[in-house]
Amino acid sequence: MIEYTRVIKHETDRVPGFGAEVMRAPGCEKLASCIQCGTCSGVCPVSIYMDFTPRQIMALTRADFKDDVLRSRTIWLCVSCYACTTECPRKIRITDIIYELKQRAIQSGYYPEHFAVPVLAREFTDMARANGRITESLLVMRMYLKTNWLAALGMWRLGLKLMSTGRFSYTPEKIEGRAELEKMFAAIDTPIPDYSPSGAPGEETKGTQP
Amino acid sequence: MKDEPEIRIGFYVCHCGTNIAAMIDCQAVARYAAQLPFVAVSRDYKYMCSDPGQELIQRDIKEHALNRIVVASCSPLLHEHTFRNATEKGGLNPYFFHMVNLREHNSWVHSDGSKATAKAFAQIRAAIARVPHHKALEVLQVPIHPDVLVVGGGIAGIHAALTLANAGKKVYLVEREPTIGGHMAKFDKTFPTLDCAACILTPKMSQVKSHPKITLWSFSEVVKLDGYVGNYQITVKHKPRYVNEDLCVGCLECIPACVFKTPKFPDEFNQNLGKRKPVYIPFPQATPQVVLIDPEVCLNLKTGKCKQTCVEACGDRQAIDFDQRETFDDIKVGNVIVATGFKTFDAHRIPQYGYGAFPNVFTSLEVERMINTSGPTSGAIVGRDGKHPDTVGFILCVGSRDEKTNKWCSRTCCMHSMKLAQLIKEHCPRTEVYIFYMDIRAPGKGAEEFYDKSLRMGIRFIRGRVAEVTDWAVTPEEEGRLVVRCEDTMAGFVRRIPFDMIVLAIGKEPQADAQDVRRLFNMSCGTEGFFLERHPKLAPVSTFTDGIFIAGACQGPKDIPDTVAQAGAAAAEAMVLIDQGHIEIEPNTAHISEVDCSGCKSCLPLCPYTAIAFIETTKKASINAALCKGCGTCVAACPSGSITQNLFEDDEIFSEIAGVLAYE
Amino acid sequence: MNNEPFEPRIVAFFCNWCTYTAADLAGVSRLKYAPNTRVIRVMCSGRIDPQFILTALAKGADGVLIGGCHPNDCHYAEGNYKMLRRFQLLKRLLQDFGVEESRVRLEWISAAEGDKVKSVINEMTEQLRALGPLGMPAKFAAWDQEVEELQHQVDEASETEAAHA
Amino acid sequence: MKYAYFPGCSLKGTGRSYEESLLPVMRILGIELEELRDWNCCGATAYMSVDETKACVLASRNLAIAEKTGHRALVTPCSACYLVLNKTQHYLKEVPAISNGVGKALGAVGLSCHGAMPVRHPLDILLNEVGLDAIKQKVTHPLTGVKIAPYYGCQIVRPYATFDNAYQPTTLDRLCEALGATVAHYPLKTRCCGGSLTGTMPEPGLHCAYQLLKEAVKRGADLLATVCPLCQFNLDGYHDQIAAKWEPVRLPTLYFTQLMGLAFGLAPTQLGLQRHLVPMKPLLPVTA
Repeated sequence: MIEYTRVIKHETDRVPGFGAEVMRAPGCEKLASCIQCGTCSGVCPVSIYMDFTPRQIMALTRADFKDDVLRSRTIWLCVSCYACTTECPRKIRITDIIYELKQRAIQSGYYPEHFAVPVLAREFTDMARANGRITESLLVMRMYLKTNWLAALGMWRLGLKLMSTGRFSYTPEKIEGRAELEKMFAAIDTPIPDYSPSGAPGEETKGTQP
Repeated sequence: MKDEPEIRIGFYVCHCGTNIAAMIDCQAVARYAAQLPFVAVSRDYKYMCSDPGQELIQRDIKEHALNRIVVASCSPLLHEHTFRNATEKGGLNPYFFHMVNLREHNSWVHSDGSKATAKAFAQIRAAIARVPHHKALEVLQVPIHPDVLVVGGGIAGIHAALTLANAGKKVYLVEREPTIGGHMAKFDKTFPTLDCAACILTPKMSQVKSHPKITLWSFSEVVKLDGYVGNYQITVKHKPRYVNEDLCVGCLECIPACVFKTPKFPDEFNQNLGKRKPVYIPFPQATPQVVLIDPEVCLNLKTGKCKQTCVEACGDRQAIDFDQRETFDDIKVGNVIVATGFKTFDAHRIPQYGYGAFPNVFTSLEVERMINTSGPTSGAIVGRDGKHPDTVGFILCVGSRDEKTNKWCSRTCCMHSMKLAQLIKEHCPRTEVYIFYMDIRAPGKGAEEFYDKSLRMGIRFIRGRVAEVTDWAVTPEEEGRLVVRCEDTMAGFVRRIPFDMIVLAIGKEPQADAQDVRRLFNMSCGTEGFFLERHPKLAPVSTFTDGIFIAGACQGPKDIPDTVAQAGAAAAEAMVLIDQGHIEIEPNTAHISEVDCSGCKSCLPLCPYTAIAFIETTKKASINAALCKGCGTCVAACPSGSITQNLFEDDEIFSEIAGVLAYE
Repeated sequence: MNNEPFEPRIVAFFCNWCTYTAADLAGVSRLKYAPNTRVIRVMCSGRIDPQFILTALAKGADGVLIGGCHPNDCHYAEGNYKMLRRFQLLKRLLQDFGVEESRVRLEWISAAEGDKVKSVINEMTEQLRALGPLGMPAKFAAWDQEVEELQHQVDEASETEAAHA
Repeated sequence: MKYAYFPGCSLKGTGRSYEESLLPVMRILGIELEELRDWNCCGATAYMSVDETKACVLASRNLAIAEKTGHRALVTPCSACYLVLNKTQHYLKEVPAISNGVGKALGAVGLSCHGAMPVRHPLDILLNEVGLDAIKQKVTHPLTGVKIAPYYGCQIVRPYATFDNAYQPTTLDRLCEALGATVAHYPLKTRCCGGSLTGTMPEPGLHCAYQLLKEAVKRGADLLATVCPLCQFNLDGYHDQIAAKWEPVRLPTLYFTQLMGLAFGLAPTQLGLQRHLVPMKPLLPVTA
């Protein structure tokens, strides 16, 4: 018996409006003019590790295949090197679109439990918010503990070297204005960022509607 | 208006199918107009510009004794003429008509029906307030000088000049390079038929030179244009070529005689791939067959110290003239055809593709010269390292379809690259040729077949825009070669392919001085910098200035067949005016009421056409209607209000202002 | 005034060759912009008499937009410069009248810049919405009334004078 | 010349040798860097993946503090900080949704940010304000005979940098030449070092670092010059793992400021060179 490896996608696999929603986020509006030329994939330094190439992510997003996009490994592999954004002939800010997709994936829990990238991102934001600064050594330790503490064991040699060269910090860096920072965040605490989708998609008039 | 009969306005609002009616309630507009002062008839109709629509106006004029017509439809730039004609056919002076732009300025640009309809009310109220002030005007007629100036001697200019000359019209053809022929003269073969460019072009070039009706001025530029349609005065500058064109017989004996024994200066015609001497002819079939001397490198012109062996070789023909200076000619023509062509994209602007950094990266035009048997390599494809490439990669859309450089498609780089690829395959069938493309654009006669032929010849097509050309090797076979990195979007993975030669299919741009040329000939440019046609579909070779036509790639990228078709069209448009013998011009000129003029002379310096004269005997200003072009600047500036502009009288505009504001 | 937002009325004078054509282009390109502007076509921005602008404001416009060709691009060589000179003088006058600077605007818009027509009109509409109505007609009415009252006083005074005589 | 200075978290941790070399070198050239009072994390790329507005809030608190100093520009040596602070400036101008949120957050603590303070990289200051001639004058121990692979990394040239070409940057090349060194042709000068992936997804992350090192070795470079703490860490810290997975490509990676310090005659320990895991002593005759 031969198992099938390709699937036929049905309209029910799409989440209509997903692409349009992504395009309303800052920096993402130009996705509509993607011509699928593949420059982004060609310049991407980590594309070989991706399940979908960046170009395919653009196509899937625009076509509303929310599940495939948010479950894809590609978005977590993006290292924010901005090569795609700089080279895109349509000036699409691909890196910013990937950020947007990461945010959506984190908000709706679309990633494996011990997946390091989102865990690091979460730990990073928690530490930045609590202390005002990042202490890399402690951040990485926390990430390993939450994802794969065995891996941390594998890093002991590097850790020791960092300690011996004075690059490993044992105590967290903290700013004085922590209360001030918390007050700032509290002022805008909303679970999901609101990009106020004004009007129907494709509506060009801004603020002139009744 | 006192002695005139009672004003009776006919008002018509056009649905334009659904173009207007879908956004604006046309029936409500007609009802609104019906109750405005002086309106005798108010109707809405599906298509006012159609014959029945125009007949409706004519019938109403008779049946309802109308004496003013207002049509609310599209832009006056499109159909004002149509409705003026209808008004005239109905028995009224055509200038008793006024038009309201409900489509371009309203229904197409708004998305709220009730607000659009309210705006329409204001627009038509203005027109209905304005039109009673309209006066009967006579059309002005201007004679057309029968001669034509053609600017640019590429295939477009050559074809336009020959068409006109064969019809018996006198033509001046001005070309700024030392020879006519343009880009086409550099091509080896032409797609999709692969006929040799020189074989089809050079006969036309020599026809130009020998045609009794054509004056060919090469190495010359238009520096000044005055006048108006039918009566242009033009100044042409002839640059010194240090060779007397009338005395040179094109024997070329001066070239081997030059004190520089070997050619050592970059040869522009061969894209700097070859070398030439200070005294040279761009290419063997150059027209006119006259040599020229490059003052930048000629020993005699630079230092004054040279044995002048060229003069010796010329002998008693005495064609070489080191004292030659710029000269000027003044001519009069009725029409001008601008065919100034394009510039190729500078591949240095995309450093990722390594042009200038890696010796074996070439532009498509360089390869075009290389593959030409009379070119710098006598037809051989060789890299700058002297080796014949086993693998050649063509990168398409270099400087095209890219928002960081040029947004537009070059329209020819797919076909051009396929042509070069086929020629390389023909020259050396073992060569592996790849074409990296985003979309293959092969419209037009024979083009799809040409694409199919390329595929069958084994040219490999990879759909993906190349990310980078690099000398970063990761496998042994990549060492020392140029590696293309790109996503093969059809296969769905990123590939690295090593090449011996990369060819960049460079895009087309407006000429570097397109803005100066545009100002010189009073034309407009589109956002991308190509000259703007009057209407993209219906007036593709006309400009907004009467008597100035455009043809070829100066209007936008195009291939040779389209260029020749446009050149023929431009010649035909010029001939229409010439054979009419005169042109009717809009009577929107200004005139001065002598009684009211205080003789303050404020208006005199304002007129760019020196149409206003001060009459010493009466101490009053006076406008020459033949010179006035109807801008109205003097009208706005006249302190005594004694200048009036037809069609734009103060009363008319004031009532329009009141009209647009009368509706809440 | 009910709860509807204030909708400013803008009178626009566009030159035939550049800005009017650009507005046509905006239409052909189906760009969407605020419906608050009414366009009056002139052949050249040089034809625009400052009186046109003042009349528009006096008759109830909340703003006036003037569109001409870019410098050096005038179809009539330099009409746009002539307009610019007048415009600078007019701005001072309007300042004295207490008319905010953003109510009268001069823009160079070439025949190719349909998108600029859209952005300028939208921007100006927003600005004028924020500024609120200009209300010149009411002011003129008040001024007229003042003059009438003065005239009345003068008439009365001369009548009494006449009676005394 | 005096500038406001934003070191960023790395320069207080794993990248402290960057700061240790930056400050004395700048002082020698007459530039004073005044550290922002109580600065906080810039937000970095990690925060961008969670919440863009909040990332911009973090960055804009720093910008607000910097604006209060009245200095002509804010100098930040870390590429990520440079990118995030610049990106925030752009977003504050271009994206109302974000500038409103930031305005609200800053307003809650009585701060404000006008987005008017230029954020610049020390390399930009050195090339465009100080000038190569002034730098050459301070060179007492030219790096003659040292072949350097100039490595810019991603975020100082993309996408917001204006001081160098995004595709073919040359500022670092010219600086190295001014120090007397030879510059290797290095086609990977703007390719990513692996960024934070070296920690989260080691294989792809280290593969990036491996490729960079391998090409530098192949091009005959003695060392890599870098401008970013994360690049330095990735290229310096993982040689064991790289050797285990692929092949040994041991090459030291120095901050450009350390190279300048050496050329200016400072001792290696004054420049934090002892903190690096791949020693560079045998390579640099001047430091002997």
